[in-house]
Amino acid sequence: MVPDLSVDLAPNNPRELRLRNPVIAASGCFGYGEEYAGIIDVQRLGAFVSKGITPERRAGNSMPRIVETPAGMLNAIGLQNPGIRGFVKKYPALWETWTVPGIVNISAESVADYANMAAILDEQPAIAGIEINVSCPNVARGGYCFGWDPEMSAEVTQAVRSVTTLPLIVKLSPGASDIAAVARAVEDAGADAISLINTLVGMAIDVRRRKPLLANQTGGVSGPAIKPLAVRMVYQVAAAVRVPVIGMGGIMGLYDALEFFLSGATAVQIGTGIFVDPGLPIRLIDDLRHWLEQEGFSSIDQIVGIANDGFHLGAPHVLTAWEAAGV
Amino acid sequence: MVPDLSVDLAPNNPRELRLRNPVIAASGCFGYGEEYAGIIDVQRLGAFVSKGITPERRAGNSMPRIVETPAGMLNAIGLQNPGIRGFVKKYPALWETWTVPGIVNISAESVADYANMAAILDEQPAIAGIEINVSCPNVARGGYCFGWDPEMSAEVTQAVRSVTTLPLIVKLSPGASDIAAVARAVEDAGADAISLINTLVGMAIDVRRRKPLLANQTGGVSGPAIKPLAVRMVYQVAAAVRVPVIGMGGIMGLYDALEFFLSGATAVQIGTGIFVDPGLPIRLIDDLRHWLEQEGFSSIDQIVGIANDGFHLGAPHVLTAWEAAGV
Amino acid sequence: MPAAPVSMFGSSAKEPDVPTRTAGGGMPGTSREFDSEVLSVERIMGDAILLTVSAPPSVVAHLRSGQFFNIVTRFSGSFDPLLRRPYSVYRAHVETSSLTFLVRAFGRGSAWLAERVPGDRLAMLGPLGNSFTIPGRAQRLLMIAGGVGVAPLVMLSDDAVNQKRDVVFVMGAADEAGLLVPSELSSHIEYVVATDDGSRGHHGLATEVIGDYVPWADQIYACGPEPMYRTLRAVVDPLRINRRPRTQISVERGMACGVGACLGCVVETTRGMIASCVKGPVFDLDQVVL
Amino acid sequence: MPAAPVSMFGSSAKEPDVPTRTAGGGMPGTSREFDSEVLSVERIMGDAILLTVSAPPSVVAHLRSGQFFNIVTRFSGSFDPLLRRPYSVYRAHVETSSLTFLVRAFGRGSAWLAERVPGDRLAMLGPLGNSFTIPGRAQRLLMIAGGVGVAPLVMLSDDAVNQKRDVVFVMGAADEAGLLVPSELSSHIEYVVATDDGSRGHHGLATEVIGDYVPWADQIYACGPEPMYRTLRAVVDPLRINRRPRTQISVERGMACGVGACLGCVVETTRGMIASCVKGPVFDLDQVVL
Ligand SMILES: Cc1cc2nc3c(=O)[nH]c(=O)nc-3n(C[C@H](O)[C@H](O)[C@H](O)COP(=O)(O)OP(=O)(O)OC[C@H]3O[C@@H](n4cnc5c(N)ncnc54)[C@H](O)[C@@H]3O)c2cc1C
Ligand SMILES: Cc1cc2nc3c(=O)[nH]c(=O)nc-3n(C[C@H](O)[C@H](O)[C@H](O)COP(=O)(O)OP(=O)(O)OC[C@H]3O[C@@H](n4cnc5c(N)ncnc54)[C@H](O)[C@@H]3O)c2cc1C
Ligand SMILES: Cc1cc2nc3c(=O)[nH]c(=O)nc-3n(C[C@H](O)[C@H](O)[C@H](O)COP(=O)(O)O)c2cc1C
Ligand SMILES: Cc1cc2nc3c(=O)[nH]c(=O)nc-3n(C[C@H](O)[C@H](O)[C@H](O)COP(=O)(O)O)c2cc1C
Ligand code: FES
Ligand code: FES
Repeated sequence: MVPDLSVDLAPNNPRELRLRNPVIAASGCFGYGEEYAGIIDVQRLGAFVSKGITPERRAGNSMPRIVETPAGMLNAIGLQNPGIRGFVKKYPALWETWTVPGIVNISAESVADYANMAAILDEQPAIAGIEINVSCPNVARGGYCFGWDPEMSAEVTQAVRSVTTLPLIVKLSPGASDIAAVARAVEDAGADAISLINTLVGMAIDVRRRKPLLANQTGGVSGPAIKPLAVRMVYQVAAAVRVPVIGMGGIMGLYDALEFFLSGATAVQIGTGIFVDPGLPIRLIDDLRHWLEQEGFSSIDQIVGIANDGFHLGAPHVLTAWEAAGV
Repeated sequence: MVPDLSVDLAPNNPRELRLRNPVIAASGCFGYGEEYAGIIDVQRLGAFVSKGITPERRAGNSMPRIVETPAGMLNAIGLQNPGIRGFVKKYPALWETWTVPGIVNISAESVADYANMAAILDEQPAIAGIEINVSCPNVARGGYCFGWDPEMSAEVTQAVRSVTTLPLIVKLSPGASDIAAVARAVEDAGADAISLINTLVGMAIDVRRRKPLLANQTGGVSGPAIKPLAVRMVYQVAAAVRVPVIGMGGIMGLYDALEFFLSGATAVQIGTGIFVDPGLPIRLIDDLRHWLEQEGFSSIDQIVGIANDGFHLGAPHVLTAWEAAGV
Repeated sequence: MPAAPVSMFGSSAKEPDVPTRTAGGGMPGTSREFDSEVLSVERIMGDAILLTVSAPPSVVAHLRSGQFFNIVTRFSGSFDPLLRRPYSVYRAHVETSSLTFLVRAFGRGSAWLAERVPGDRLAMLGPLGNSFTIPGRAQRLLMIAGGVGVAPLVMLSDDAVNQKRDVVFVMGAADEAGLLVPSELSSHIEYVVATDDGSRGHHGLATEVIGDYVPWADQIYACGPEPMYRTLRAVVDPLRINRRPRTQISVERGMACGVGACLGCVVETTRGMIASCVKGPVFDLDQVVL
Repeated sequence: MPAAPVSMFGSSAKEPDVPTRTAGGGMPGTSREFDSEVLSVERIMGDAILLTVSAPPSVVAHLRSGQFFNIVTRFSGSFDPLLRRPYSVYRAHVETSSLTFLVRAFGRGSAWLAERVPGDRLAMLGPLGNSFTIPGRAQRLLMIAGGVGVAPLVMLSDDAVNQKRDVVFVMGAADEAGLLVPSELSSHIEYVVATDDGSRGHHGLATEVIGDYVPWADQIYACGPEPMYRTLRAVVDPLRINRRPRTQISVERGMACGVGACLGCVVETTRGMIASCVKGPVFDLDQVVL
């Protein structure tokens, strides 16, 4: 029997977010779905997430915007995008002609702006769901990142929830010290699902020019380098909430994806991996089905979280040693 | 003229922490100084930091304790060490016969335990300084990590400061959302210097056994993978404090070390890099001198922080875009 | 010795139980991703190589000068260096269904490429980007190459000669060893060289010798480092009449995706921030903010 | 084309302006870190290779069976895979000042090693660890190898034959192809084999054929996967008299440093948690908690 790969990412929402398979192209790494059209069969994806949309159109940051780092990369694109109005003028109509679900990622600097964008999206056709990017500075709180604080994250979630019935994914920031607390807060505030992790704030110095390599000083680290951090946070969050968790961070192949599923992710997103290996997401769908069959599972649900038996909050050099005979 | 590599890591402390060069072997990666004796010329190092010492002796965690990750590694040694009493019985006497300064790294689960250890060390000969590892769970606060919170970090620092005049380095945890706030707090509490970053909490799943690979579930991520995060935090902290900053995280060669110096580090530590390339720290001393000479600098001080013109707090996908002609 | 059942290296391992392809390898046939075989590696221009690889006939047939390929420059068991590197096509060979790239061994990726031997496999993505164009009425073409920037101009000059245009090809390099040997260019081309150390040709920059050719030229093409374009503009602009001749340049930007999805490779133009991997790498110099 | 002055790949680059050595290369002469040259690569035991590399005479001369080297298994421009891999010495050749390792191509590091060709350079750290010992009064030696665990026992058996001891060498593998060919062992050795699929020798595990030899043996040596040691203990213990013969095993642990500094490779013993890279990899089976 061919294993069932379908998943529902919004089981509590009557509008549902049912995907044929749990492989999603991540925000900022797949444009608006058309960029990879000539290269892979986009319609076979479980879903894709748009580049982050903002209230107004943005030209993005100065160059350079990307730097390679060990087994990873730093980006500071600066959310170059046509703005919510530019977005709705073009993409909903295009997406309507497709079978693959399109999710819209939104970023803003105030709670009201998040809600305004969500209200606009609620009226559009062919939008499968909204992903709220809370890794943004809250101008009302002096630029402190929404996603580092449970209350501010919940506030955004609630505001968006109150203006739309669309499936709502909240995408957490790995900069939060206690990411499980943020996850619980946004679940309580009405998130249908939680996705993580966004990039981590990093920097690289140009030794020759003696200043930061990125024009924007800092950027977000993604790729294989961050995988162990992402797996830990997904494991930790999955142990803390009941809504579906969507895992990402450094997925480059089947075994990486399985680490996330076994940790408790219902679906996975792929970002940097697509840049490096565009065929990866489609191959992953086939490899997942093959692996489930080989291991005797009849559906992807059966492996979600089976490596997760609760998370022990702790720092790296914890004092939970197993005391043996001596040293 | 041969450039001057010497640095003082405790300019505010009469006991001083003067090093002949700014290259230090990091805690947990260099044993107690004797392990690498047959392999490199340990006495040429600027200093070395001992494995983390705890109030009681510890057998450490079950195996496996290490896992390789992309361009990095995860460790969960669990602080296997002879305890403070076992330590003082053996090492101060040994270190007294050496010219290289030895710094003792201490870990504990309560403020009182930190202070007790520091009081014992204060009386020992041949101890050049104490490095406080605040990446430990505070049992009095339900296991929440000392280092994630400015106040708890300051409390530990103050308690240690009050019992010893030894040069005091506080080693920050990268798990803090606002690491600059922690840095300012420990500076105010009497730290002579600040070192960072410790490892980040990560996890890897054994897909075959369907459980976490490390017996301890989580471990600390180190190595090149974390370098962009470490450089960012060093840059950020150096912009926030006046005491010397000691940078580390993924240093594998001259250019990596220069990224930290230019960001504002007065000295660097090398951990994982020593495992992979034991000759690295000694080679780095020579390469640093050579590079300074070639670039026309007469001392290492002249390059500290020259790439740092203030840190802009912000999340990776910040809304600080430079608005150009349009999109 | 055989691994203990609990082994440390599991998580970063390639999956051994499932059929896999080379990292970066794609579905053959369905896309611009393909695996190619290294056919030959030849030293050229001092520290560079000419790397010839197999490619599907359909790819080779439709290739245009200025287009490039994003190549994985690491062992398939490694994720570092992570990103593909873009390389312009130096020559396409329809007869042997192969492509030649000119790679200067400089950093991590190019050094890895320079170590390849015939028989090795490479993961390719391409052709990517737009291309140089030869306007129908442009008979006299001036091409200016800086270092390995010569690569796409070699293919362009081949095309131009085939189309019976007149080509003056100016190349600048650090020293004589860094110059392209004349035998690599069609004998119908006038080849002018400049070296920083004066070891051959003009002692100085390539842009210092083009003054005489600008009024002659109907169209200019350039490929080299960014400062060369600024100098070029300063030299050419005062010599232009009615903004003629125009100059097509190929810009170099760090890239992640190569297909317009990441917006990491943009060029600031008079029309805004444009992805150089899709709407470039070839731009009209007048439209680029340098 | 030449890099723009602001290039994206600066931070992860190797420093080009300063004299460097291969990643992992050390100060020659002052340490156990050295660069060696690959002298030959030969297929053996199905998917394994015999990798012979140059080594300083002083290293080769004092080497003992059971010792190992930590080898960098990546291109010098890459940091992934990061950690060195430990490999036991299969044979040391004093005449040619070289060492042979037996490497099974399995994961990322070993696959990279298996791709090496003569002339390539490898960064070595070693010799590391303790070694097997042959007690003076032990005349009859039983050796039990599981798969590539055969490596250190080959060197040990050479030594034993040189010291005129009697050796029974039992090897188990998945199938006939995975067995060591008898010509690799001294002709003075009695060689007994077992295969999981019965394609040669005993149909089953190596530990199933040793019953007859245990009472004969003065000392037992084993190297193989951890489950083999548990079985071995179960088989040998009931046959022992006064806790004789004793068994020396070589354990496999993931390693980071190889010198006792990280405590990542410990073995739980009756005396506590012991670093297997310094106080091992050879332990008395009685002292190990399995
Ligand atoms: C559209 C396009 C076409 C290209 N075509 C070619 C081509 O045909 N041939 C070719 O060789 N390259 C070409 N490049 C450049 C190529 O993609 C790589 O950037 C180059 O090979 C260096 O990569 P690396 O991995 O070796 O160096 P990295 O390890 O990425 O860089 C190491 C360091 O070297 C510096 N650096 C890199 N390259 C140079 C250089 N050439 N001169 C001076 N400093 C440098 C960087 O600033 C960095 O600090 C092209 C780039 C683009 C965008
Ligand atoms: C003291 C010591 C001596 C050693 N001597 C030798 C030796 O002489 N020859 C030798 O080939 N190896 C030897 N090893 C093992 C060697 O160090 C590596 O672990 C091995 O080559 C696999 O590394 P890798 O990078 O190829 O695999 P990795 O990429 O690190 O591992 C990939 C996956 O394969 C699994 N795996 C790794 N190796 C095996 C295996 N052999 N069988 C089944 N699964 C495996 C791991 O669990 C992991 O999931 C020794 C180890 C130690 C500690
Ligand atoms: C170039 C780039 C742009 C990104 N843009 C966005 C964005 O606009 N909104 C967002 O929520 N995440 C964005 N991300 C984060 C990714 O969606 C993803 O969370 C992160 O890269 C980790 O996954 P990965 O390691 O698979 O790339 C971006 C990442 C990259 C690399
Ligand atoms: C195996 C291992 C053990 C460590 N033990 C300690 C420790 O006991 N105390 C401490 O403060 N840091 C410890 N660290 C953290 C390092 O000192 C260092 O902060 C970190 O590894 C980042 O530097 P690196 O990337 O150069 O390794 C340990 C790191 C490793 C890899
Ligand atoms: S490289 Fe991604 S948009 Fe050009
Ligand atoms: S490998 Fe580090 S102590 Fe053994």
